[in-house]
Order: sequence, then C-alpha cells, then structure tokens
Amino acid sequence: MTTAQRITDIGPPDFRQFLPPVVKANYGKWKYHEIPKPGVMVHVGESGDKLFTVRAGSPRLLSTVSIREFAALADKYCDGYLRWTSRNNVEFLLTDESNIEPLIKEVEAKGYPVGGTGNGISNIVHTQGWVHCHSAATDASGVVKAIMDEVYPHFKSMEMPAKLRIAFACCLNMCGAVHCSDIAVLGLHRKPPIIDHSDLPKMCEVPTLISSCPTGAIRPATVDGKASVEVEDEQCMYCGNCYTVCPAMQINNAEADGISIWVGGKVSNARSQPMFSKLVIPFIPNDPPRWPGVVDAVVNLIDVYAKNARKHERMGEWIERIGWPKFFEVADIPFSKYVIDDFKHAGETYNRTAQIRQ
Amino acid sequence: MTTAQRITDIGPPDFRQFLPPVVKANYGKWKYHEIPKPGVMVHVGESGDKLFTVRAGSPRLLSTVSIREFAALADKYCDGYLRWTSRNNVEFLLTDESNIEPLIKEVEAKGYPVGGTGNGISNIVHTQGWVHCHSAATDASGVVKAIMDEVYPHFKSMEMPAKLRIAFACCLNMCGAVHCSDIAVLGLHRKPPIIDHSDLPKMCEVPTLISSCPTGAIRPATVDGKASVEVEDEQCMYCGNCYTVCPAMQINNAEADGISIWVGGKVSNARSQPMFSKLVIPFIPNDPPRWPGVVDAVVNLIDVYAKNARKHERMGEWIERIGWPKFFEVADIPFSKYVIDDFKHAGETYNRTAQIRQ
Amino acid sequence: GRYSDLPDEFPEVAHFHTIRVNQPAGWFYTSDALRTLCDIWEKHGSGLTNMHGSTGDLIFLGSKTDAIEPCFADLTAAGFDLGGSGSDARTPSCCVGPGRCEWSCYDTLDACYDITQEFQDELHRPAFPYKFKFKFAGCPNDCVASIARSDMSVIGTWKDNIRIDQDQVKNYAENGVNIQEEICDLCPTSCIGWNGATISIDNSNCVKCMHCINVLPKALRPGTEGGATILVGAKAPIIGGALLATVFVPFLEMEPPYEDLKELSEAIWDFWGEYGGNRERVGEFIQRVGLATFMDEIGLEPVPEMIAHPRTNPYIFFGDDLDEDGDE
Amino acid sequence: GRYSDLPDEFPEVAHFHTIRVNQPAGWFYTSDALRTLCDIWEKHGSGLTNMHGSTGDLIFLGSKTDAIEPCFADLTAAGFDLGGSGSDARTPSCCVGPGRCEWSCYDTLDACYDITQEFQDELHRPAFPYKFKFKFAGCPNDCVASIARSDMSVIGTWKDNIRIDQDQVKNYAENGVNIQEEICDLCPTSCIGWNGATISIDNSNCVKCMHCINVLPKALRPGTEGGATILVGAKAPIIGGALLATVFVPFLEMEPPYEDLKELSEAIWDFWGEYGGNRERVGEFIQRVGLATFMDEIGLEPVPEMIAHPRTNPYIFFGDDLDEDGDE
Repeated sequence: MTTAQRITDIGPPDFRQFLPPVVKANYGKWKYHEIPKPGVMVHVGESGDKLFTVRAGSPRLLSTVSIREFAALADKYCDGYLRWTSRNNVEFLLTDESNIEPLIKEVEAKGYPVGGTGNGISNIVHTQGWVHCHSAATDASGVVKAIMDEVYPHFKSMEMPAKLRIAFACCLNMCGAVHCSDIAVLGLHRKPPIIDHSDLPKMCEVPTLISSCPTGAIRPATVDGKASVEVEDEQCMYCGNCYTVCPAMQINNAEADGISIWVGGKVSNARSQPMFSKLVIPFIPNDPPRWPGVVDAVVNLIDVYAKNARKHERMGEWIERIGWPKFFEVADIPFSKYVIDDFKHAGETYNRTAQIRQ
Repeated sequence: MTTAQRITDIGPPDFRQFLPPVVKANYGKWKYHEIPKPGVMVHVGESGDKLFTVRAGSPRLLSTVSIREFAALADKYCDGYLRWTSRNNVEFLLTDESNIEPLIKEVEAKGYPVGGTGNGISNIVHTQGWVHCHSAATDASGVVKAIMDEVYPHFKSMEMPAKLRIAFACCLNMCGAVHCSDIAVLGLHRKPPIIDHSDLPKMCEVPTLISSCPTGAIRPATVDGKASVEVEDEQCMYCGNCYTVCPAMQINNAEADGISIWVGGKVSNARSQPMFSKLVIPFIPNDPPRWPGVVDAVVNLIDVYAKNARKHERMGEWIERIGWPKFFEVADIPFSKYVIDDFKHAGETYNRTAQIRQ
Repeated sequence: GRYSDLPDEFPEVAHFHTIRVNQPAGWFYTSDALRTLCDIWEKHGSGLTNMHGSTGDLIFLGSKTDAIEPCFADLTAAGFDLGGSGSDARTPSCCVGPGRCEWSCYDTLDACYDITQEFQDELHRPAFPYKFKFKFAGCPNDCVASIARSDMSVIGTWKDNIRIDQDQVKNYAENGVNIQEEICDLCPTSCIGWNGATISIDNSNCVKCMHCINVLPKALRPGTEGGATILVGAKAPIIGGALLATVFVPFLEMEPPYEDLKELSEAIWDFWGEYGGNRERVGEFIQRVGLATFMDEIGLEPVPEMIAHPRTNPYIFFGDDLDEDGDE
Repeated sequence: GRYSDLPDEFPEVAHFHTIRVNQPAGWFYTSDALRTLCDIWEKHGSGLTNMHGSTGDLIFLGSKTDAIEPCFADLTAAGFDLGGSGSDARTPSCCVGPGRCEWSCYDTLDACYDITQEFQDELHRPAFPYKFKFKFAGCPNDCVASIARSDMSVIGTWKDNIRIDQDQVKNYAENGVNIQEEICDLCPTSCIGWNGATISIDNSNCVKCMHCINVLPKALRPGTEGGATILVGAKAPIIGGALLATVFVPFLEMEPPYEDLKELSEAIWDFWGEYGGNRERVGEFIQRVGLATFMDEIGLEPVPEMIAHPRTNPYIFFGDDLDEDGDE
C-alpha cells in the first residue's frame, strides 16, 4: 500500500516537543502530589517546582470547534500546554496558581465540568454506539449522557468510598475495558442473525465466517444453489461477531436489543488483584432518548455501594467481603438464572464450599 | 440377579445395636470434648457422663486374626464396644478411665500405635496398590508403611501447626480423597497403553473403550481384519481409564511408572474453603521396598511446613499466605514445567496480576 | 470380580474376588459382630479384609467364584447385606455424628441408615449412568470428606447463633490461647470481636466455618437450629477432572423421614438417568448441561448461594424467552 | 472503511471512513499542534473526532474515500502518522508516567515512543494473525488498563524497599488517617506494621500493590530500583472469552533501547505468527497451546510467578521425555 513519493512510517511526533517547561525540568523527579479540590491536582517536584492540573470532562466525541476552544483556553492560561487522559478527560497544565480559578470558571462556562479526581466518579469510557458502529445493540453517547447527567455530582466531588469506574460498550466486542469496571453497562443482542443469502456469497468468505462463531453455531449450507451458511439458533448467543466479519449476517433487532449491567471489576492491582466485572442485571430494554431504566439501575448501584462499602473498598472488594447473596439483597436486584455462568469455565464459578451465611 | 429363596435388600444392621450404653444415654447431647493426650479423647455429655476413646492406627488391610485381636481387647476393656474412623483408625470406646493406660499398653504391645489426634498426622488413607489393583502405577501399603515409619513420631504427638492429612493413591482413579489432602502421594503411569489386538475384540466394547478416554486419544481401527482401536500417543496422558474398562489396553510399565507429590489440599470448611491439592513434584521413580525418594520428599514437606507455618494454618493456607514462588524456594523443590496446568481450565491457573514479591 | 492374568502360575489367586459388606453407620461394631464376620469370612474366603474401603464398606478381599453365594447367605443370616458396586447408588457413609460429637447439626447416623434402607433397590441394582455416592457429615469440618468424595454431600450447619460460654472463653485466654490472633484474626469474615474479657460474634456474617468452635470446644458450640447444606457432584479426576461438590440447597431441615432429601435425590436421578452419558458422573453431567439448566430440570429455584460469583462472560443464551427484567 | 447501507437516502454519509492518527505518547499536545490537526481535518473530513479511541489514537471520524490520501499527505507533512489497524501491531499507548507522576517506575513515555518507532512496519503492514496491542503503565495502579486491554502489558514495579518519610506518616495520622485500619489492615500480605509513631514494612513480602502509597503519597514512594513486570495476552470477550494478561517476566529492566522487550515481542510474534489461527489473539493462542509449551517455544524459563497455583489435575503430558526428577 506504500508508494515511492509517499512519506510513511515516520511515527507519531516526539512527545517531548509537547511537554511544558516545568515537566521537562522535573521529568522523572516528581516527589508527591495533592488534590486540593475536585478536578485540581498539584504535583511537586524534588526541585520544589509545582505543576497544577485542571481536569475537565469531555464527551470524547469532539468537533474541531470544541478542540479549538480547548486550545484557546490552553493559550490563555497554560502557555498552550494540555493533555488528554485515558478516560477522555482534558487536562490543562498550569504553572501559575492564580490562573486556576479563572480557568475553571471559563471551562465550566463552556459546559465542561471540572472534576473526576480522587475517590469520585470519573468520565465514563464508552464506545461509538449509533453514531458510528455497525454492530451496536444500543447507543453509546446518548446513554452515557443520560447516566452522567445523574452521576454528575459524583464527578464534581470526592466522597465515594474509593474510585468508582463506569464503562460503557454498545456490544460484546467491548471496545474499552468494560469487562474490568466497577460498573459496566453493556449492549446486548438477543436474537440470532438474519442471513441475506443473496448478498452473502458476494460479500463474505464462508470459512472466515464459520470460524468467527464462538460456539460453532454457523454451518455451511447451499441456499437456492448458492454457497451460503445456516445458523443453529440454539447455539447462538447473539455476539454479532459473524456480522462483524460478514455484513450479510444482520444481527441488529430493534425489539430484542438492549442493555445489561455488570459490577465489581477493576484493573488496578491495589489491595486486591484485578477482577472481571460480573453480570447482575441481564437485560434492560432500549429506551431512548433518556434510558430511564438504565439510569435508575446505575444510580441504585452507586447509592448502595456508597452507603455500604468501607473506605478504600472498590465495588468488587465490597461485594466479596459481604458475599454475593447479601449483595443481591441489599441492592434489591432479583437473582436471575442468566447470571449463572454456562460458558467454558462455568464450573469454576459454582459455589464449592459449605461456608454460607445462613 | 435375585432369586426367590434368597434374602436380600435387608441393608446393614441398625447401628443402634452396636452403640455403647453411654452413647445411647448421651446420644446427641454431648457438651464438649478434650484431648488429654495423643490418641486419647474424652467426650463429656450434658449429663456429665464421660466417654473415653483410645485411637490406634491400623494398616487398613486387616486379617481376621487382627480383627479378633481388636475384638478381644474390646471385650477386656470396653465391654466389647469399638468403632473405626474414616482414616482407618480403630477406636476403643471406654467408660472406665482406669482402663485407658492398660489398654494403651496392650494395644501398642501388639504393634498398633496409639495417636492420630489433634494437630498431628493421622493415619494415611490409601488404596490397594499391588495387593489387589489392576491399574496400580505403584504399590500402596508398601509405600505407606515406608512413609509412616518415618512420620510415626507425628502420629504419636500433636505438635504440628494444624492437622496434616496425608493420602495415597496408586493411580489416577484416586480411590480416596487424595485430591484434597495436605500431602497427596499419587502413582502415575507415563507411557501409553500397549494394545493386545487379539484379546481386545473378545474382552472389550469398542464404543465404551473410546468414550473412556478423557482426551479422545483412542480411535477405532481395524487390525489384522479384526475390529480394534489405536491410540494417538501425543494425546495420551496415561490415566489408565481405558485399561479399567478394557484389560487389553495394558497400561502398566515397570520402568515408566512411579509417583508424584501434591500439596495444599483440604476438605474442611474451617477458615478457608476446601481446596484441591496442587502438583509440586511431577515424578519420583518406584523404588521398592522402601521408596527412599518418596519418603524423603514427604518428610521434607512436613518439616518445612512445621517450621514455617503459623498456628492453625493448614499446608495450603500457609502456602497461599507466602505465595507459591516462596514455597518452591523454602521447600527447595525445583520448579518444573509439568506443574503448569494444560488441562481444560488451565487458563484460570495462570498468574493474572502484577502483585509479585520482587 | 477380579481374575489373575496368570491363573496357572498362581492357581490360589486365579480368582480373587472382592465382596463389599455394607458397614454399620458410623463404623460402630461390637466384638461379637466382628467375630461373626470373621467366622463367615474364614469359612468362605481368604480371611483378608479392608477395614474399610474408601466408600465405607467392610471389604472381604479374595474369594473364589463359587464361594460368593454361600458367603452372601451366611452374611444375610447374620443380619449383614452387601454394599453398592457398579453404576448404582454406592454405600452411604457418615461421620460419628451425635454418637459422640457435640458439633453434629443433625443425626448423621440415622440419616445414613435411613437413606441406605430407603434406597436398597438403587444400591443393589445398577440403573444409573454411573456410581452415585451419599456422604453425611455432621458439621462443616466434614470428617468424611463428603464435599470432595460424594455425589450427594450432606453437611451439617445451623441457622441461629453460636452458643457462647464466656467464662470458658476467659479460661482459654487465661490458659494461653491468644483469642485475638488465634480466633478473631483467622475468622474468614472477621465477624468475631474480643475486648479482652468477652467475645462478640456478628452471626449474620458467620459462614459456619467451625474454626472458632474447633479451637474453643468448651466455650463455643454450634446453634440449636440444625440442618444441612446439600452439595452435589464431587468426584475424583477420571475422566473429566476432579470436582468439588456444588451447593444445591443452602439449608435443608434434616428430620426423619428425610422426605426433601429423598425427593431431591430422585429428581436428580430422573434427569441424570435420562440424559447422563455412560460412566458420566452427575457432577460431570452438570458441568456439561450447565447449572442453571440442571436446576430448571430438577425444579430448584436458582439462588445466589449456588455460585461463587455471577458470570464474567457475556455469552448469555436467552433462548426464545425474552423476559425484560431477567427475573425468572 | 465504513459505508452506509442506504447511500441513496443519505448521500452525505455514503462513505464515512475513519482515520486513526497516532497520538503523541501520554496524549500531550500544544494548542498549535491541535489547531494544525483541526485545519487538516476541516479541510479533508467531517471535523468530527474522538479524543481518543479506545486504543489511544486520535480518531478522525467521517471522510470520503477520495479524501483519505490527501489527508494523509497533510498529516505526515505536519509530522503526524497513522496508527495501527487490522491484524497488526496496534498503536501503543501509555500513562503520563515520569511526565507528571511520582510513581512511575520506568519511563513509560519514552518506552511507548521508542517501541512505536521501532515497530512502524509491524504497525502499518498487517502481518499478524490478529491485532496486537502494547500498553505501558508506570506502576501497578495501571492507569491505562494494560492488564485488561493489551496483548503486551508493561507494568512498572520495583525491586528495592518502599521509601518512607516517617514524619509525613505521622502528619497523615495526626490529620485523620487511621494508619492501622486504612493501611495495615488493607495490605494484601499484611506486611505493614504501625506502632502509633512509625510504620515498618516487610518489603520481602510486599507485592507492590500500591495501596499504602496511594493513600499516603507524601509519606511513601516506590523504591528506586525500577523496572517492569511483563504480562501477555489480555483481550475482550470475542471470541474465546475475555482474558486478563498473564505474567511472562516478573521483573524486566526498562532502559533504552529496550532490547529485551523488543526481543520478547519478536519471539512471541514468530511463534504466534506461524501457528496462530486467523483472528486468534495471542492470549487465546496461549490458552490453546498451553503456557508451558508457549514458554518452551519462545525460550522463556518457566518460573512460579507465571502461575497463580500449580495444576490440580493429574493429566500430565510427559511425552517422550522421561526425566526422573521432573526438573526442566
């Protein structure tokens, strides 16, 4: 795909050219940091130098107009230096402490909340959803906005027992670490794909298609004399991977598609080892534009956690301490047969001890 | 298989006819117990009645001569009442405290050690071995005797951090809970079966034989015009299950057969949940009549555990506290690739955290 | 039955059959009963035994084919019967229970005897896909290893509070037991407190692990509302890998005639008997069909106590049943 | 590339292609750089972006087919290049590291930039069975979720002792931090003691979990002998189920030019590239061939740190190699 005249393989620009002078001066020689207030951090170098950070939430989906706004603010208050975080927050990097409050005022005036630090709820990492994904079982930005509008106070404060990380993915592909989040909101299909036997031979490689199925539910078949496939419905769990490799396997279904809720995952190695999120609510129907069912479920989980967990205890650590039966009870979530694993290593998730709270 | 005149389905005798009067009187109304000395227990009823128990080790493989000896001792000291334990110990049930010492003297004079109580090492549960098993990869009674001769002092004392349970099985069938023992000694075959194609059609059902293989290594084959099977050597891990269902699949191999050592299992729900034993020494060659390699390995594990574990800590609980890397180090056992799981749920045993002692 | 590969070289052991005699519950004997058994076995067999086999039977090792029926006749005349073998209910066994142990939360001896008598047909006439073992343990110490070795594991537990004798606790403390370190710090749910004079237990978080009771037997005892946790499906490795038993019923009353336990056993046998593969233990069958499906089929409501944790994978088979809250 | 199913109804988005621009390490920008990128994207595309994509790239959302090459030309002229897509090395990403964080145990920014430059060919020319992601985290807090989201997870750690400023510890204690409850009681290996005035750490049992350091940033810091733990094979559920990364190298020096890391990556790519299936992530491949076999093939000595615990099943493939002590 390369051509003679084409410049290529130059890689990204060297990050060093984008580092503020205070960072260059104290690079690798930082001593400690503090969080004077939500959304504001100060990092102190062994030299005594101070770097102030003002963190603002962004919708991730940004137009050049918004980006230019951030750039202008960076010029005005930060000598043009800023960065983004792994959770899609914008961070303004200041050296002049007196610029912090005016910057915050101006950032928030433009509608970007300052916060997301410490033991609060940071930005929700999320996927493309209906904006730009073929296999989305639900929207992303729309649901995330509806949730954050309610969760907003926790972005602006630091009164959780520990960090609480929410992630959102619009289908099982899980672009994003939703499988290891305190609260994961995941779009699900619930119907097998509908096969377009006329397009399929043109658009898809049958062997690749067959091997794309985690459960081997797709078999070769000849339909109207054309080489196509058939799906063993009982073996299909609607992951949509076949649709990803072959557009003729339509998986989207307006009625059946919706959202599931998972809890207790973490990626940090702090205290407990990293954990996967576990399914607690198998299905909530899509309900645009404000998804009240999903919002209520997430808010309930946050409230129950905030009320019951001990200081520094992540969602999953709290649940492991009190036990899953107690969790379903205090969270007032009905226990569903669908949360009982039946995939590859299901047996490892069965309860194999007489240690039970009676 | 029943016939008209034949008495059948009467079941075992009612245990009640074998209970000593003191047991009948205090049945279900015991208050507490104490272990005044190794091998001696006193159980006190709410009535104040006392039942004394003297526990003696037995080889499990008993002739009627030995059984009559026990019966005679029971008549002389216990009004004829005695029982056996799940670990093949004999328990004499006394009410007259003054009979304890004379009984102990006489029992031990006959060669049966009194002990096996509290935080010591009780009798080794074991299988048939060369005495009476077709698929034994090693002897049972012989190895167990060799081990117990060394471990004997711990049977007679109660100075372990906690109970330490040793179990022995002469092949993967594991007749006995060796898979959940503090120390498990397990016989292993290491060569695929040698097929007797002339006997096989006479003696075995091919479909049953094929389905008996955990790894699907056995395939139908026609040999010299007769319906037989072939074994995919790379898929065979020598479990011998095929030999169990078909004597024409000879699995025993004098050179290749031997013993493996497993640690850290428990069945009790006390403190930690029940745990499987884990492989630490994949292979020690058979070395009758005294199996010095196996005895040394077991003694080393006991010594290391006794020296390092905290009070009440079972072998597996101790290892989990210090971590497996530290265990292999302090036990001075070379880490072998064979201890890394590669069966069904192997992935669940990989280390998936950055929490590491450096 | 067992035959030698070399009958001509070793005619004495050309056949060396095993006879499994169903032991009395709790392995209680009298000297007379033992002598009767010895008489029978010296008359018909080698005189060699196992006291006892792994499943619990008294094992007569080594007799000729033609000696078996007469031996059996003498055994039944003396009030003994054979244990299970082959693909059937195997001989149930149990811990000493209320016969001697203050921790027994139900009558393991009676339950074992009752179940053995109730299921004589299942015990003597192989009609299952594979063996099925009952083991009865009076408390979570599980002295018969039921959670590791039985298809149906009945483990005693209790609903109410641990009984405490504070004076005895103090006695232990004064006699060298470090209550904080040996008891409180080792409690799996940290539900025990010690103020130097008395201990306090948050029984709502007690998981009945027995540790504190084991260490302080004169001071602590299980509660009085006894029953059992029912776990199903333990087995040794062959062929699908070793399994520990899975919780089916967190708490079951264990009063004679044990109807609930019998009905549960029969429901399991019906489903497993119909769909289980040849030599497929019930534990392996559950792994194959899935716990939720198994519970559906035998009519047990799924409860959180059945699982260590909910699924981590999103491969949920909703089937045709698209209920909107996932609450079954 | 992305096309609409309904090009006639929605001509404006008949094509709506995505361009992945390789972000600067640590997502550091200047306002000038941002404006340059805006100029380019307004000229060639929709003006819509993701800041940033899940892998880390700056994503230009929505352009026509014929606009892509000119857009690419302007990007490279401005010093930017494309990120990875398809079955190749994906764009590496990293945490802020030494740029701002006192906990960074190695230079995540430099390592990320160096590896990205080193593997431009692997990044731009799909030659792998499937995608392969690098993520660089400066400490075990893993702010880039590398252990859950990358095929090659490089997590900072240290060999020596945690640095302690006892005066600052006392300060925290005096200002409301309950050292015993919030620090000692939450230490996963209970290796921290507190006597009311100073804390003591048994560093030989410290697993570098970061909790105490996280809570007392002014008092505690990681040691100075920094490096990284290398973990391999994390992925999302499709298709074999989600995986967390597995420890390959407990401690690796992380000094430029990162030769060891590059050699390990290439060894993995060689074996996986030859035997991995189409769209089989390296983590799934490891699950399929087994960790021990994989280590053999890439030439890593097996060490206990690679596993949570040894096997519990006796199905050991000794193969033809019958060494007598099992020590390889």
